[in-house]
Amino acid sequence: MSLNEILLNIIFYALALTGLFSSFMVATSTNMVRTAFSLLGVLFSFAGLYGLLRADFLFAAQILVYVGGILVLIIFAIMLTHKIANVNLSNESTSSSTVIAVVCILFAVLVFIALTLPEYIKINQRNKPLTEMIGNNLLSDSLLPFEILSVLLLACLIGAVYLARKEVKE
Amino acid sequence: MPGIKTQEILVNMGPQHPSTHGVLRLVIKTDGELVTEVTPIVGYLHRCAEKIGENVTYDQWIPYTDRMDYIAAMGNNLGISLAVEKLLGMEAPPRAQVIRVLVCELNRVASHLIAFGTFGLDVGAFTPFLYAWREREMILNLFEMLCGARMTFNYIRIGGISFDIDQKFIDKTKEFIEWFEPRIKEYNDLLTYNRIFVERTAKIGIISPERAISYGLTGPNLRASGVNFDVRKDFPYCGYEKYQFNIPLGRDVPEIGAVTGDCWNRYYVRIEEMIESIKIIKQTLENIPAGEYYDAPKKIKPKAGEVYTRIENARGIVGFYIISDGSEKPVRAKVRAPSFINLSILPEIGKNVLVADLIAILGSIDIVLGEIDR
Amino acid sequence: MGLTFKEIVEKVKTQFPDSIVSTQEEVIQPWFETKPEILNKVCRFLKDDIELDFDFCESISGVDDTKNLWVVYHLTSLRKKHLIILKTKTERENSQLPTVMDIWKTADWQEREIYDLYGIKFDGHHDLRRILLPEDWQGHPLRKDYKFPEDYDGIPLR
Amino acid sequence: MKEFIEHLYNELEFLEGLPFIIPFIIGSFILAFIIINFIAVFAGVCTYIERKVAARIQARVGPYMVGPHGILQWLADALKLLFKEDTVPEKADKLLFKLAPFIVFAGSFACWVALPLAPAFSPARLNIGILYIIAFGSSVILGILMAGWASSSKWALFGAMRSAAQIVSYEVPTGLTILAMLLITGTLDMHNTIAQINLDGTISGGQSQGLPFPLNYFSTNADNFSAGMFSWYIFRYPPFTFIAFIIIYICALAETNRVPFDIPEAESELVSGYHTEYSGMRFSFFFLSEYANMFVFSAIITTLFLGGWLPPFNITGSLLAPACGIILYMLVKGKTTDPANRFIAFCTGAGIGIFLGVLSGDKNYWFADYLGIQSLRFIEGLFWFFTKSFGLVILMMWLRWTIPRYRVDQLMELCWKKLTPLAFINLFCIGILEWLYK
Repeated sequence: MSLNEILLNIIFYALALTGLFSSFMVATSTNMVRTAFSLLGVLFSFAGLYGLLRADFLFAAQILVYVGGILVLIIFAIMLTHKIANVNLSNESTSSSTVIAVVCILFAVLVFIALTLPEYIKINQRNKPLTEMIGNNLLSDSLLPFEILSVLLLACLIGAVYLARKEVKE
Repeated sequence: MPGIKTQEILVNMGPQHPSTHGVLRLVIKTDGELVTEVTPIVGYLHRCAEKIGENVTYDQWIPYTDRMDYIAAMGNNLGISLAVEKLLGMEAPPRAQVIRVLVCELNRVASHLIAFGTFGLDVGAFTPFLYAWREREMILNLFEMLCGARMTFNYIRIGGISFDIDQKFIDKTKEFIEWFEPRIKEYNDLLTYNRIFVERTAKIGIISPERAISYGLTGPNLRASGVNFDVRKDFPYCGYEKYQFNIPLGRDVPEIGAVTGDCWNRYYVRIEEMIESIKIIKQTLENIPAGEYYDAPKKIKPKAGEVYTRIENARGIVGFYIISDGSEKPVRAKVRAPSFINLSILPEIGKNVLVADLIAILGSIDIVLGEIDR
Repeated sequence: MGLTFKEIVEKVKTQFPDSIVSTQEEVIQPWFETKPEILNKVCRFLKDDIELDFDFCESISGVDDTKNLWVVYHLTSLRKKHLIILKTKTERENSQLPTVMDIWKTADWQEREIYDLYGIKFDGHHDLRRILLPEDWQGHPLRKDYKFPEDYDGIPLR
Repeated sequence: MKEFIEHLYNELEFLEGLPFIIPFIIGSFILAFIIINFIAVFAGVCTYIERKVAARIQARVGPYMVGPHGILQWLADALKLLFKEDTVPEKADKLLFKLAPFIVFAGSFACWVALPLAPAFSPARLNIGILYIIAFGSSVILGILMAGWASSSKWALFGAMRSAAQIVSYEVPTGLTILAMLLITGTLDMHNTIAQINLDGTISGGQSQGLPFPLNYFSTNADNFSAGMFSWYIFRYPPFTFIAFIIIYICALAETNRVPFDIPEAESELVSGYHTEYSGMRFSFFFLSEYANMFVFSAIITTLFLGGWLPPFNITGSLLAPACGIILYMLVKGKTTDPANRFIAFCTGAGIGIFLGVLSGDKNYWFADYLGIQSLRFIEGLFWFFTKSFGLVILMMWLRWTIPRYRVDQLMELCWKKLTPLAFINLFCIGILEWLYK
């Protein structure tokens, strides 16, 4: 193993551990806002993993969409719908047996997938940006699912606007 | 929506807060950015001025009146002096009368400059404040020349004024007017017709004339609602009837979207009042009669009786209600403080506005906490 | 233009024959005293009558003449440009007066101030709290028999 | 950056035998250290300039005591902040409270890495450059939300909510405008954006060919470096590129929380917004990141619109500009005492000079090549890049001290009802034009 690979391994394990630890915090923290901020760690470490796989576009998109968009919305929702003036905001529902069962099943599925995959998908040392490939793919092979998703999102948006309007009328 | 509840937060704005213009505390209930209720809590600067008034002689109380509306202290001096003069049944010499008008109007300009500057500050424009400060500094220099004090003058006394003015003062005042007149246009360019400023202030905190009268608003706040009432015109004192000046009133300005009685009009009435004050100052400078400037009895000991006088100060009507029992000290010395009464409308118009609007409204009312708490 | 003091008093007298306790004309600024029980009605009349039209309550002051507590109303008509001084008195102990808040909104804070400094309770006032002094202050300082306290919440004041 | 270290690695003999990764890591750390310190110093100098600009606008003198003309004031301020007590509110969420400033700072620090500062030099040349900058720029919001919430102060919370809502909203028109410009540039690589501008104003990497008449007339110089002002992307499709420039500049003001969009820290309403409870060094991190962000946005605009490190005009123009300016200044000097008029005269003169220079069709290179020293290009590029970006930063300061503040709903209205549709239309028009000229 060359020094280069060792370094990459170190970075990989560091990112993976951060991701795991943050995920653990997300699951166990009783403070809702802290949970949301732990999610930040998860998303960032996954973005790092994408970066390590040289999927640069995914890396940026992960941060842009999940960190800059969705996570902010989650935190907003938490802050707006709870007693934001009260710092001791907590998540009372601790893990029950069903949750543990579901988590165990999901984990088993993951292990199964990991074991049954024929081999590690080789990361070719591309220097070509991934953006073009993704773009071409989105507008050719995956066009239909992409458009269906867009329509779904549009429906969500309209629904959200409708719900928000109703409140104003009252 | 029934499912989602947003919580109302109770926020203490003040006593230490950048935009409360002193030690004012506003307890505001907010629903998100919306203010649903505002309760002003005053009294942090209470210095028992009225109680002190009952324990000192008439002369000795004048410096205390300085400390009420410390931004426009000349008017307070004038008010108490006029009240006691009325009790004594005397009048100040003509020269003193003219000089009183002169300094009061200068002080009104200085006070409106502060109102203009701090209002800009409240809506986020920092620079006009310093421009206002620059011009006000010149007026304060004039006052310093006059009586040595820059804010708490103790200049207008019972029976006249404490120091005569000289030619140098007149020249300097003329110099100031020459400098100041073009500045108004500068203010208008910089702030008054600035689009963001107009959007922030027009149609915000509208006070209807009926409501303004009912709440006892006076001064620019009342006139911005379109009510033509100015003590200087309607119940003249100190010879104000001799001077030519207009009473600026609030009005609808469709070009920019301002309506009578909104924050923009309250602001703009002050700008126009500065122009009118400058007119009066020019007229006083033209003919200052020669003669005595101070003529009071050795011992100020009015007969038993009571008197209520009012004058138009920068923030509205300052009334002095003095009851004498024939001794050297008044039995009751009550001040009608315009800021105190103007502020009482805030809970009414500060409802269901955004936090930023509340600040704009508070700024447009232009209060002085020294006067509210006395 | 406006009405004189005599005319105003005359109008009030015809409306409420026994409302006026006394009038003082031989002073610098004439005033009349009214009974506290019908103060509210008199004020309402002063405001609503077209000729009187006292729409502007300029100042409400408390006065202590060591025997009684007085409340003095300085009323102005912005349209008619005339003014009137109206007084009413109450006992030192259990002093009570009707509020005029429903007639002039400005009475809200001014009455609170009088309550704060003189201890006169205004019946019907919606929010009669101290305004200038701290809420837990003892006594009403502008009364002539007020004793200056030695301390406030354990803080020596002298 | 990597190329630079590679170059050193090959040149320096004592590094032989070491695997390349070690000098690469060390070099990266050194670079990171330099950049962090540079940001700190840059922000410090910015505060000094901001105060001087403010003072000039407000008829004051400004800082004057520390150093000649107060030039070291920022250092004194920094020292003061260093020695201030680092207070943490009793009811605060201690961990998040302490973490927040670093997240905010890390966000804006990360953006600096991808900026194309000079020809063949940006700290990290990423082929997703601009996407990367936007992504990390948006992560600043989280730090702000964290700060606001952890402070356990209502004012801070208000400020944080406002700030987050504002930044998220304004990212929409920003993104659309950048998208429109990307249609023209055809690359996400910030470095390539500039490098691909050809000598005749065409773009080699992307799709655009030449400039529309009559702009192409002025831009026929012999080298990328003296391609002239009109090869910049802002002059590509007037007026749409102008509109794009204005939209993105407004958005930059909003995203960096500057006046007239400084509602998150509106001192007359929210005391100081999300950093109300912070003091000492932690406060200064917010401060640093604000100025760093201002520069990052200006740099993006510079790169996308103002030709990055390219000089605005050729040698004739650059010599004629000050010359004409001084001549006109001297002519006017005797007639007016108003410094503003004199300044206007100088600017007019400079403008005439530039125009003459452009008209002359001078084929000469600018300063560096004129002297025949190629390596000077690096410094020259740096100079132009910083001049342009800094010009935009100073414009932000100028605006700050001139206009009042928007209200929160007006700000949202401006974003969603005006800027976003305009950006959409603009995107559409630029797309059509790009398709026509392809």
